[in-house]
Amino acid sequence: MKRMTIVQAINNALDIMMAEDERVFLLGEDIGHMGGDFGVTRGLWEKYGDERVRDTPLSEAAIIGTAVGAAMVGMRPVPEIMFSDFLGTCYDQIVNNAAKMHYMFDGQFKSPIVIRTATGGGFGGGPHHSQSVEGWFMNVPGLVIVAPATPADAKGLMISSIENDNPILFLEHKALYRVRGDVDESKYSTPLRKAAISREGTDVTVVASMKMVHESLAAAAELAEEGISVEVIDLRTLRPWDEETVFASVRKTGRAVVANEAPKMGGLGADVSAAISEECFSALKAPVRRVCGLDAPIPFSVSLEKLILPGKDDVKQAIKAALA
Amino acid sequence: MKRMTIVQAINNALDIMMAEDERVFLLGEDIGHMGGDFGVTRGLWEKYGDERVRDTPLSEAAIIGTAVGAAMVGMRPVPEIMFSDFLGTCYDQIVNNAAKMHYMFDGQFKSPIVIRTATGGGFGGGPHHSQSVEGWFMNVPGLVIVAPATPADAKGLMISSIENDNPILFLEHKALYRVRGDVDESKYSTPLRKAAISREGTDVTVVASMKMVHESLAAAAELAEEGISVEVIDLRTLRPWDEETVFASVRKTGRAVVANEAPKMGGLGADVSAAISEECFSALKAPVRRVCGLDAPIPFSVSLEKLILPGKDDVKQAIKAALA
Amino acid sequence: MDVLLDLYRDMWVVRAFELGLEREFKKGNVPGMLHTGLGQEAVQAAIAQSLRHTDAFFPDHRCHGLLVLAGTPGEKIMAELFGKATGVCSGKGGSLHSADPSVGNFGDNAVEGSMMATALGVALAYKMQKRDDLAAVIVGDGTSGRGEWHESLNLAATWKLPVLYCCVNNGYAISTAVGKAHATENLYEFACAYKMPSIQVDGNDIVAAHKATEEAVDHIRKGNGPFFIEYKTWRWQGIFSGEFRPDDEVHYWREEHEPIKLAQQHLISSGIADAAQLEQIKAEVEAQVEDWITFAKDSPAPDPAKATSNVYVGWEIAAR
Amino acid sequence: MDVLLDLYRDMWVVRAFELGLEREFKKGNVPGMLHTGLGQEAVQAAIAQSLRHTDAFFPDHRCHGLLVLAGTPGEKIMAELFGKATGVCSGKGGSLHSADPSVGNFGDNAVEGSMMATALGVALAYKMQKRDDLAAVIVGDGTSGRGEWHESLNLAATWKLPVLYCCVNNGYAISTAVGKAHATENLYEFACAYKMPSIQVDGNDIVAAHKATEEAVDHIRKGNGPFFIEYKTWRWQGIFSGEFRPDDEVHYWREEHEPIKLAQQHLISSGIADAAQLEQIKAEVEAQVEDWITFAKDSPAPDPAKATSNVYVGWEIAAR
Ligand SMILES: Cc1ncc(C[n+]2csc(CCOP(=O)(O)OP(=O)(O)O)c2C)c(N)n1
Ligand SMILES: Cc1ncc(C[n+]2csc(CCOP(=O)(O)OP(=O)(O)O)c2C)c(N)n1
Ligand SMILES: [Mg+2]
Ligand SMILES: [Mg+2]
Repeated sequence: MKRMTIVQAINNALDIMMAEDERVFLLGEDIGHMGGDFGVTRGLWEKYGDERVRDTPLSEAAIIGTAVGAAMVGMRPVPEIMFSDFLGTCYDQIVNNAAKMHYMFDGQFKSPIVIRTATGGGFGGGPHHSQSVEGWFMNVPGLVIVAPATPADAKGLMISSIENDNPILFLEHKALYRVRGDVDESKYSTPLRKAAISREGTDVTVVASMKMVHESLAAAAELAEEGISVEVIDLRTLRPWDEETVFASVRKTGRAVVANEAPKMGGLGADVSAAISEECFSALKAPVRRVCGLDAPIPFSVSLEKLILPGKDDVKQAIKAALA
Repeated sequence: MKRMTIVQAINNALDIMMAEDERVFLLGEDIGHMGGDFGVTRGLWEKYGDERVRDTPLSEAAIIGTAVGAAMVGMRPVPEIMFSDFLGTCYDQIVNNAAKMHYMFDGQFKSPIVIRTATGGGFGGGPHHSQSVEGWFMNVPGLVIVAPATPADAKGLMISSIENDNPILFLEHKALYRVRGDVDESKYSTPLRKAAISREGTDVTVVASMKMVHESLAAAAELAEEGISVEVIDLRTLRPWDEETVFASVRKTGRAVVANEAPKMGGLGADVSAAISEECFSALKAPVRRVCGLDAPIPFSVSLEKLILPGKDDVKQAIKAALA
Repeated sequence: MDVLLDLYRDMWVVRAFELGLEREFKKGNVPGMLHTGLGQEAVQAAIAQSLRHTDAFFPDHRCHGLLVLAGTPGEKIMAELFGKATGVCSGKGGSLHSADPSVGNFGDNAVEGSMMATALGVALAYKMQKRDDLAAVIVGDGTSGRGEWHESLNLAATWKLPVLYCCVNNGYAISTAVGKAHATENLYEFACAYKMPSIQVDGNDIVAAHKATEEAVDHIRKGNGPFFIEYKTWRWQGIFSGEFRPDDEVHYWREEHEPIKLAQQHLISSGIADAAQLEQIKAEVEAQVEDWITFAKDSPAPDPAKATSNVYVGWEIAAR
Repeated sequence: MDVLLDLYRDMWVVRAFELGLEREFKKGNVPGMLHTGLGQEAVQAAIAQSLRHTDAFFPDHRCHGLLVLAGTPGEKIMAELFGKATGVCSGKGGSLHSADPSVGNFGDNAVEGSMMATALGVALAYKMQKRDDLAAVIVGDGTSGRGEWHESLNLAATWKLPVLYCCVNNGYAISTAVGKAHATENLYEFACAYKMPSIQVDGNDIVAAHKATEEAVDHIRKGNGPFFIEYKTWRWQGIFSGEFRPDDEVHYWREEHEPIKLAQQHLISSGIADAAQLEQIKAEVEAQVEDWITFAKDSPAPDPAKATSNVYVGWEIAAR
């Protein structure tokens, strides 16, 4: 066990997989010598060289297309899109190419790529560097969305993702990059499609993802002092998400809050909330509440940004409303 | 009043707006001489010429970018993207440019564009010509999504859209293009953000869009014979959608089914269903059910496509389940 | 046997396949949309001839004949276009997505131009895997409008990837003339910006098209990086079979400069074959195509289970 | 007064603005990310000089100084970068999105390259509106990797739109050298593919940069369509202020070929000004910039109501 940040944990996972499997290679902007905008690939270029840690021009569509093509013939590419906001420039490649190929050619090709990208707000990045984009991709069959909240999960999920045969969008929340935790230095994997129960509780279930897992845990800790027992679920895989774990928890607690950073309308939380209400109808003692960003772009000014993004207090308030 | 198809109704709306307002112009692939892949712009090139009905290369990103730029300086562009599946190639322009500009420059610019596009399945178009894409855009603040189901609405909504100051994605369902209805030949507008009650009923509310409005009306007609009274709501504006009308209806009937063609997970229906369950919790006598496409791309084979897309019988079944 | 005679037969495979398909389409037996390769037989024959099974190629929407020439049994391509269980993709892909990796057919991407990026990845992988195979991508003139065009050419040139760009310039994108939509009518000029070797060739002259393709492939296999060929040609199909092009243009391409006629003249005048031999080749191919059509017609619709299979690798999706 | 003396002052506006900003950024007073225009003063001065308020320009992420030269009061730009209520966009845009339509500043799009498409639309509209104004778009060398680059150049050339492409080739995209990521190091060559007039100019030589820009603007205003200028220059800022470029390269650009020094030498040797005059200009500008910084610092944070205003035109969004 070693204390690591999420940056280091992902770096460690990439290192392990590259050492073990020649087919794994990285491509993206400034991931080589520079080690990526956030340092996630630091040291890998020195170790694995230009061919396997490949700097690209600002050609996001070609980055994804290249990854897909290489994956079709047996490679295991891990492309990086520097900020998730830029995924709009390669949306077609992800949605119409990577995610549909296996189906439309009836299984003759696979597209095992892991698209790493830095996502989320909270650092004054402004409207084009702060978005949470999972909602853009939630309605895309064939695509997997993975989003860790802890260093240990970041490593294990990255390893699982590289070993998985599906195209995966791997979301790395910028505000969590420096979060530290204990990480096993050997190779291990964390299952996809399996949520984690980050905190057990009996009064209400909070279903969260990424940074909102931490906000929810903080809310739960404070509410525990008021005698409220909150169960916090970290979805980890956002598409397809783990209905079994979520429904079991809600059936136990009878109350649910869904927390994610992106705007409420049409976001991840809509799907989770709708599914809970449909499937746990008779168990529900209160309406499912969504804690999300406001329906606006992310402004540059930090004080305004705070008003748009949801936080611990919003989770607390929703939990209290659910219990009222 | 004149009998028109949706194709003719939209054509008529464009004609009226172009005649009346010099700032309105069209651009897209083969919309001129040829009148568009589906004939929606037929005759307009002859009438308004090359400058205002502008054929473009296969440059979808530039089509939208051009529209946005022109809109910033006072024009009213109506760009066409031939098939909605191709919106992935200009996703960035729509999401990061058109939809955010008004906000990020704090009101100094507007982006009044109406992106017309043919959407939906049911004609053997295969995986890249058959998708329903509203789910790709439901989580995008600043964007408006309009989707008519009848000729009269198609005309009135197109006129409202061109007159509106926001960027609008205007979805034209291919399977509805030839649907006929009575259309007033003079200029009129149909309000945005206002759903239509397509059929009144008391037992259950069906909230539908585009082709699923017709499937739902057919289901309602058949169920009426069994003594079941179904209220069918046509959302018309999908983002932001008309909560007031929907909630009022569900509070009246106590039961709701949400019907849309795209895959269930992360689709429009998720948002509508979640919002109903949250806001009408105490009025609900049964869980809200979603009738959607299966979580797969659209296959080419017509027999397989039928299995993926939802239809009248699926709506009927969901209604019966809600009443059981 | 002379390679030109092979190529002549190949051109007839494209011609007969498309004529048969068009006939069935008009009868309502072929679902969806249809773009035919009629008029572009020499281009397709030339490309197919120069590739080998270990190469990868990305066909465009008019390449049905080429898919057969690449080595897939004709009936399996035909059945795919009919949406049948016996098709190469079990009817899930159709005309626009009929892949067959066993012969290097990587399938069309109906979002025109997007596969130009995919081809980069295949070429890069082949290079990393130390194979001397290449990735060919077949794209129309209209497709040169797409941003991926630039991203692809730039990276292929910068990374010296084994990509063969086959640009089929038939003068139009649907109804839009090349010159109306692009800064040049000679698309090989675009390649110059990337310092990529490029050539424009008469795509209706099988001898010239074949020679150019062979040279390009040879250049690439020697490790010199990408090559760009612009084939000047013309398609019979106008706008959804309607005609909108000037009469003299139609006359030139369909009569004077028609690829099969040109090939016949060449074969006969150079003494490689006589008229009777050529007639026999045509008849044989036509008969074959009719068999494929019959096979496709008689084939069953896909198994309903196919509707939901292979969405994810290894995972099932939820039923309704 | 000689235009070169104006340009000299303008270069100092860029320099002093960025130095002041960088200082405050390091102190933690400026939120978010920061890309400075240090080293590119001549390019910015030249571009600003040739445009007029009725033109449109799309600045890149290093153009803070240019925004001021365009005519927006310096304190309003500075305040925007501090995220304050008094900024041009009330603090909602920040460094990457500081628009001011009153002087033709159409704002940066931080998705690099995407505004190359937007510029087309402005140029098209101006043409349709029979104005003889133009749309200038300022993009870095790295941005030439984007597909929008091609879509934009192709359409501007085909439609003969009044677009001025100002390509600021400072040799790197973040840490990636031009030649590593592109098929050519001389990006004006890309423009040749579109038969668009283009020129490469020493972007650190204010005389040359000014002349080239004037000529290009003149060409466009006469209705001849787009023009492409590649300014060869260099930015002081390495990777997030770290240095990774070879010593001799750093020395050349920061010492020998530094734009303000070059301008000084020229002004003095040609007798346009003496050292004292130049020193005074510098001192005046520096004092001004400090005022702007003070203004920005003293300004209030944006009104909370701004967080949710102007998402839609005319419609409110839901509260939490
Ligand atoms: C990105 C994209 N835009 C538009 C279309 C619709 N479309 C299909 S074929 C075609 C014309 C293509 O022209 P070209 O590349 O010259 O091929 P041709 O049909 O002439 O062989 C268009 C516009 C598409 N499939 N993909
Ligand atoms: C589409 C896109 N990809 C990547 C980035 C991240 N990014 C910001 S600046 C930059 C480098 C741009 O290089 P260049 O255009 O040469 O400008 P310079 O910073 O050198 O002035 C990159 C990769 C971005 N903003 N947008
Ligand atoms: Mg063509
Ligand atoms: Mg640069």
